[in-house]
Amino acid sequence: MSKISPFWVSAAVVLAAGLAFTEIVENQYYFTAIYLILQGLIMAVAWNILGGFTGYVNFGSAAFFAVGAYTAIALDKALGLPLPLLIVAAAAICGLIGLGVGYLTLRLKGVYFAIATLAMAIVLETFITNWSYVGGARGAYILTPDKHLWFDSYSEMLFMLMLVLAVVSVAISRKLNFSRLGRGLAAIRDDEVAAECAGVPTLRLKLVSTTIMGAMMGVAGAPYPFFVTYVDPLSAFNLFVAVNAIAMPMIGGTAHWIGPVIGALLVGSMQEIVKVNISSELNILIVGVMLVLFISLAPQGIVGLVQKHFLKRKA
Amino acid sequence: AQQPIKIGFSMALTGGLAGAGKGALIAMEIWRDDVNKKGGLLGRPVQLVYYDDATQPANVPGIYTKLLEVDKVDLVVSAYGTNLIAPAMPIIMRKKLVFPSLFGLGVNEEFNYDRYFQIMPSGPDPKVDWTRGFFALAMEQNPKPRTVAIVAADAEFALNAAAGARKNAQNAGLKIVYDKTYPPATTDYTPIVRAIQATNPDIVFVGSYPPDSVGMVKAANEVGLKTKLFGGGMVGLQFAAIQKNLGPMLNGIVNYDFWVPEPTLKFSGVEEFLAKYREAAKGKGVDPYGHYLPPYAYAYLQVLGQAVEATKSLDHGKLAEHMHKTEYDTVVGKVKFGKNGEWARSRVLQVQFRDVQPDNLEQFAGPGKRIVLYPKEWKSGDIVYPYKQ
Amino acid sequence: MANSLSIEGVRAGYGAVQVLEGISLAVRDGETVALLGTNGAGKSTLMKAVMGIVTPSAGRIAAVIDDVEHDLVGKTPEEVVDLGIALVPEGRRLFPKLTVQENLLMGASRRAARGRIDENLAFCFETFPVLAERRGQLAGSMSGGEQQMLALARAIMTAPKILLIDEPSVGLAPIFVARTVEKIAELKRRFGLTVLMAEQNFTQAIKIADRGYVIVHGHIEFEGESRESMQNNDMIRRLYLGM
Amino acid sequence: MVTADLLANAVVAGLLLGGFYAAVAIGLAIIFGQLDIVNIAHPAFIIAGAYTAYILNSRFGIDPVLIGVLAAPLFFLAGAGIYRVYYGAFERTGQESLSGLAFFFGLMFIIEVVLILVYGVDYRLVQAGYIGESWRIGFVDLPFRMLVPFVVAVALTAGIYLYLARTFTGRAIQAVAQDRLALQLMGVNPIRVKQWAFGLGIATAAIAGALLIIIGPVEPSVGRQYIGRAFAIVVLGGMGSISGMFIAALILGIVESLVNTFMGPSWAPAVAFGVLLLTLALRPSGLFGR
Amino acid sequence: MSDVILRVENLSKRFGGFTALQNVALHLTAGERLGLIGPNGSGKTTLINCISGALYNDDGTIVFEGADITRLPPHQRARLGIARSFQIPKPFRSMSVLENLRIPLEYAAWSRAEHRRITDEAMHVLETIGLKELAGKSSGDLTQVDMRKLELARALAAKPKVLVSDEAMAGLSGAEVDEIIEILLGLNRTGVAVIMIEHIMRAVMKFSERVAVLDAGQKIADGDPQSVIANPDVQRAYLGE
Ligand SMILES: Nc1ncnc2c1ncn2[C@@H]1O[C@H](COP(=O)(O)OP(=O)(O)OP(=O)(O)O)[C@@H](O)[C@H]1O
Ligand SMILES: Nc1ncnc2c1ncn2[C@@H]1O[C@H](COP(=O)(O)OP(=O)(O)OP(=O)(O)O)[C@@H](O)[C@H]1O
Ligand SMILES: [Mg+2]
Ligand SMILES: [Mg+2]
Repeated sequence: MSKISPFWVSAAVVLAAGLAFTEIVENQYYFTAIYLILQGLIMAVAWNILGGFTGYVNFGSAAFFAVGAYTAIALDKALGLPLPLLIVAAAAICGLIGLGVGYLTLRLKGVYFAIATLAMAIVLETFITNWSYVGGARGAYILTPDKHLWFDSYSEMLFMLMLVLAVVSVAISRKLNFSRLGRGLAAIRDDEVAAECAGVPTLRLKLVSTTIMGAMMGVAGAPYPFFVTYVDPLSAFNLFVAVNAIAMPMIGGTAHWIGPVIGALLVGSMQEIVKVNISSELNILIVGVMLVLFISLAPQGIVGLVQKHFLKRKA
Repeated sequence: AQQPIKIGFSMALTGGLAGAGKGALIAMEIWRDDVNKKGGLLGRPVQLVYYDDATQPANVPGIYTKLLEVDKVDLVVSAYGTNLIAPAMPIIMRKKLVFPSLFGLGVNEEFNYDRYFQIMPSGPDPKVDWTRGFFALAMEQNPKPRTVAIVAADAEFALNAAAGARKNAQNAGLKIVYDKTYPPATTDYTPIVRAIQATNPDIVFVGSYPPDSVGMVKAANEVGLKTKLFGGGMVGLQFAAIQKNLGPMLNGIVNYDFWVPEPTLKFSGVEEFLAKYREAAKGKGVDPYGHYLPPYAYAYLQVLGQAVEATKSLDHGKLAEHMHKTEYDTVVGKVKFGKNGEWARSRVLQVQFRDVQPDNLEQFAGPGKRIVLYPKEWKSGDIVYPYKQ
Repeated sequence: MANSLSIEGVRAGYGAVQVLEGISLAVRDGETVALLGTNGAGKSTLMKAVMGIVTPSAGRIAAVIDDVEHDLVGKTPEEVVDLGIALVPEGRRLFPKLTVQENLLMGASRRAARGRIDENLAFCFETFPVLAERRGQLAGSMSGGEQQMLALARAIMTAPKILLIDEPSVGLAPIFVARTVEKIAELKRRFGLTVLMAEQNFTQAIKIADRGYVIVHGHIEFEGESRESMQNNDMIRRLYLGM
Repeated sequence: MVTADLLANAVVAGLLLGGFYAAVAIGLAIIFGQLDIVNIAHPAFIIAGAYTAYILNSRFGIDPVLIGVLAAPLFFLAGAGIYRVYYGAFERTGQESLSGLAFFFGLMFIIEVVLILVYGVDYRLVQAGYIGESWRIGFVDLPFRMLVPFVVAVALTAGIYLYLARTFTGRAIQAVAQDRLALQLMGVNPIRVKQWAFGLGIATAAIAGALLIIIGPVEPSVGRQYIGRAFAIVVLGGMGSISGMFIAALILGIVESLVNTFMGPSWAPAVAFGVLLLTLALRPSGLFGR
Repeated sequence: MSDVILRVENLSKRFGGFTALQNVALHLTAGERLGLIGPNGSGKTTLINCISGALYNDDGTIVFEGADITRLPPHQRARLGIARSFQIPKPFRSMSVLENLRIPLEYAAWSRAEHRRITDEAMHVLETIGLKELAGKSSGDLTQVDMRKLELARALAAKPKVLVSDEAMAGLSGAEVDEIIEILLGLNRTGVAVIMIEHIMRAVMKFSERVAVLDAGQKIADGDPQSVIANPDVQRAYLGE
């Protein structure tokens, strides 16, 4: 019998702890706060699959997130599907958009690709702004259902759902990182021509990674309408979503799957703590200073810092 | 000492709506100090507990759960603006709290919550009532206008206002010759104004936010837009800094407003309030006169405070009941709520800029520059028509 | 006026790795000195140490430029270059996204070189006509050998007094190897250039070298005071002449 | 309803707008296009420039363009200082430019909030004699509010173009991101070159900010609206190329203006950025990329 | 000529207005050792870029083992058995020397590699090339010459049927050149055909069974080594006698 890896043990522990948390903790605030952290975590993990592993920077993360949210809104309105199905649908549609973005990598490298994703985000935003079925620029209201399975409240259910999604995302990212596929992605990041000539099917691998990234971001966005109950394009295509998706992996470290996880937990919880404890414009200032400090002190991310420390000790 | 009564809310102190949000906060702090000076509510001092939502809807659910679960506030009021009010609704509704709300346009049409009370005087059918006056004025003129152009920013309020305008225009039998929206991040408005001019409309209705309001007015002047009535739903023309900058370009524009220093609108307490506001606003980078939002931010707390005093309780059921049936006397005049929580009668003013001089801020402190044309009840002068021919 | 280079007991390396273990050598005024050694012996590292790219942990590096002596240890590469010492680095280090012409003009950034742009440019174009033909092509898209020529030409554009060349013949066709070597000799004649050259192509190097050193594992293993002594050395024969 | 005068006006308005976009993007064409530093905060610097213009204009009534020019040296110093920090944290340790992204995001927030703390969030405007006036040639209107920025932008672009193409420092700026060591071997200190270039890029923000506030009201976070446009213009122009950047800016301005006039302004961003995507699809390294 | 493994016909490649290759024809029989020489800029690297798929040719066809591969993407050519080294080294910089070899082993040679023993196979290749001591070193820190060796090692790890070595010996001393030639000869004995691009004539003469010469994008000679270097055109264009 093969040994169960520590990763899966910790994943199970996290999920069990999450469940216990919903049972024990009454204070709903924690569920909403952690929900946002987990949302950031999934976005960061997703961004890192393309940005960190494959070396293609996506500036349009917010668009995937928003399309995920709007897929959920549209299908909720049209068919009244249950949330899990909405999430699957959002994953499918954003995965498809990711696939499309993947084809951009055929010709566009480096910053050209990054700006293309930014352009794509603006084009998508304009479409949704003008799509009146989902409210257009006026925004859409989502009335959350009263049912919340066996949980005490709807936000507890959303929290648990997000926790499961986050664990799955991290598992996928980790699997990618250490597989043959992941090494192929790293080769692409280092030198695409050399990778091709070494037999790496670069296009297919890039398509796989953009699709996974897109789908994952869509998954992060799908429950969002039920979380805020009112979504308009301005808040869905949100600069902060895009900033966090990039900053969290950078701060955590991009080369290893744990990087975005650490970055998201650190930055996300700092943001939540600062938001409610320093109730003024100072909170954005602190977020700004934090970004600058973290990234200046550990330019390779926290993982990079730790690795360097270990290397020094070994030497 | 007595335990304070805590009133919790979220407010935009950074981000797009922060200009108004910070003004509102100043007004609310003035109310708190006023009340506490008089001995508080129910003999308890009042404390405001608030967080910056950074104009991000995603922050709002967390803020209200925190207010309720951790800070254990006794009362809540809303943030400023539709986008930031709506995300709080499910949480408030689940706890069945009274929810005085500050300038949300038609939020309750979706939620139908019977403890929601909107302080903005838009009226029972907010989206339509908003521009009723603008079109009523137009149709009184001679010769009667026949065509209208509607242009609005791609954002929540402007689009809703434009939708109302469309309805009013249709009811008035006007032909809509131009009906387009533009993204709020537009830099230059002259092409838009020119395209409007090309359709030769008698009336131009604009639904816009501060930066685009300025852009539109400037472009209309530069292009020499020829139309008979211009304005309607432009946010921003109520703010002193923008008024000062636009100066004479404003003359003739007819636009909505909620309060102006005209003799017909001298409600009790409003002068004192504005004096305190002017003092408090100094150096805070907010509107120096605060005619637009601050009186209402003061008033929605006044209503809440009066209800608490009258019912002698913090029981939300009792408060809601009282608020539904009572007419309140506030710095913005008499306030009576209708069934859906909106004002029972609309009091959206249509005011016309008149006689504005260049580069002069003080002129807007007093009467004579913004003449109230509508509703008749509050009228302070007659329309100058047409706007530009 | 005299230009020379002297290196005494230099130790240097990368981090924990020690590469040069006390090297001493001298290049006298107007000389061309060949530096020989197997792959990884430390030739490039020595040149980097002279240029200030790697900092020696011990030893002395000094250059006499126009009769004035300068201590090179502790100087930044740009300061060394500014004195009039140029390096043709291994791996060419061109500006791939600048054109051939722009690369050459970059070479003339040094103040002392600006006055001689036309003269030096003409010399480079005469030596490597392909550079003149392709002056508008991006350096990065040139063929390997063309890039090597450009790297050499760019160093000449800095109008140096002392020229260090790390393997000038790498990637060059025999016809160009011969021509390059000839032109280095001409540079020396025309400008009285002092040259230190790492070169694997022994037969070519020896044509213009006045003397040579062999480095093995970071030590000077052999010092040849003349061409003959070099040609007759056993180690060199084994290493370079395939005997 | 495409009439000749509407079309002519739309194209002219587009040109003027495009000129202003060039002023917004030119600093990035240096910092991002040539130094490879992803300075997301550039629009925030432009807002800082706009506030400088506002403050001096409202206090002393100085012309905003003049303020922009006078403030440029100060911005240059600020830029040089920021580059020092950036260098110390990232480049010295050999980090690729990407990690700087989070740094500049942070910087953007800091600039925004400091402006908010000091000057509040109210919309700010400037006063100048020519604002609101326009010049009519035939049936074409040239509002000075757009014409002045256009003229200044053209002058700025031309100046920087010549500087980069004709001087040794200019060429060094183009080369520095490609190979630092190689630049050292040319006898040039790459850090000083980068610091200089970064300062230069930020200095243009002082002028662009003055132009921005001539055109319309400014509040601390409006800079965000220009992030996409500015980067798109630089990339469309082919990264480092100044002339390419200028043409790309004009194209973007004209496309937006035409859509605003004839199609419905709501679609302007989709069309403008759609054009960008299409151009990249056909020419993967921009219009004038190397 | 029945066992021609690679055939290039009528191949042309232009860069903008510049013609880098014009109507080049070349063939390689299985197990052959071909030396490819020519002055700088004559198109040798461009030719093998076209053969390996790193560039697509404008005209002409490339046939490998009887199948037309002209439009095949590079990775498929690598899987069919064409491996090349890069003249200007392109190591995977974030990886160690050993990890660099895993890529071709896991991708190009996946069907031929023994999956469980990728590391052993990689070590074996490194040992052959003489990079064993550097296995754990970050590939970005190698000297130029070691990088060239790594290029060769990575090509070997793809377990090719045709190996193209683009100036792998540049910068090596005479003795080291001999070592590399031995390695290539050894490889050739196992049936791998080798195209060797090199400017070191001693190596070309020692290694090649046949030599082809390019000049200004055209093939000017093709035949046994002795007669090729005796060819006056070759002497004028390449050897400079
Ligand atoms: N950047 C570096 N980091 C770590 N080690 C290095 C670095 N550069 C070179 N080395 C090591 O230093 C030693 C000497 O390298 P150097 O480049 O000086 O050799 P060389 O004599 O020039 O050889 P070649 O003929 O290969 O050019 C080698 O063992 C090499 O591995
Ligand atoms: N992308 C490109 N754009 C323009 N010209 C190019 C490009 N790539 C190669 N060339 C030119 O094509 C010619 C052939 O180059 P190639 O690299 O094939 O030469 P080569 O025979 O390998 O030379 P070397 O022996 O110097 O490596 C050269 O003159 C080169 O400048
Ligand atoms: Mg070397
Ligand atoms: Mg070649």
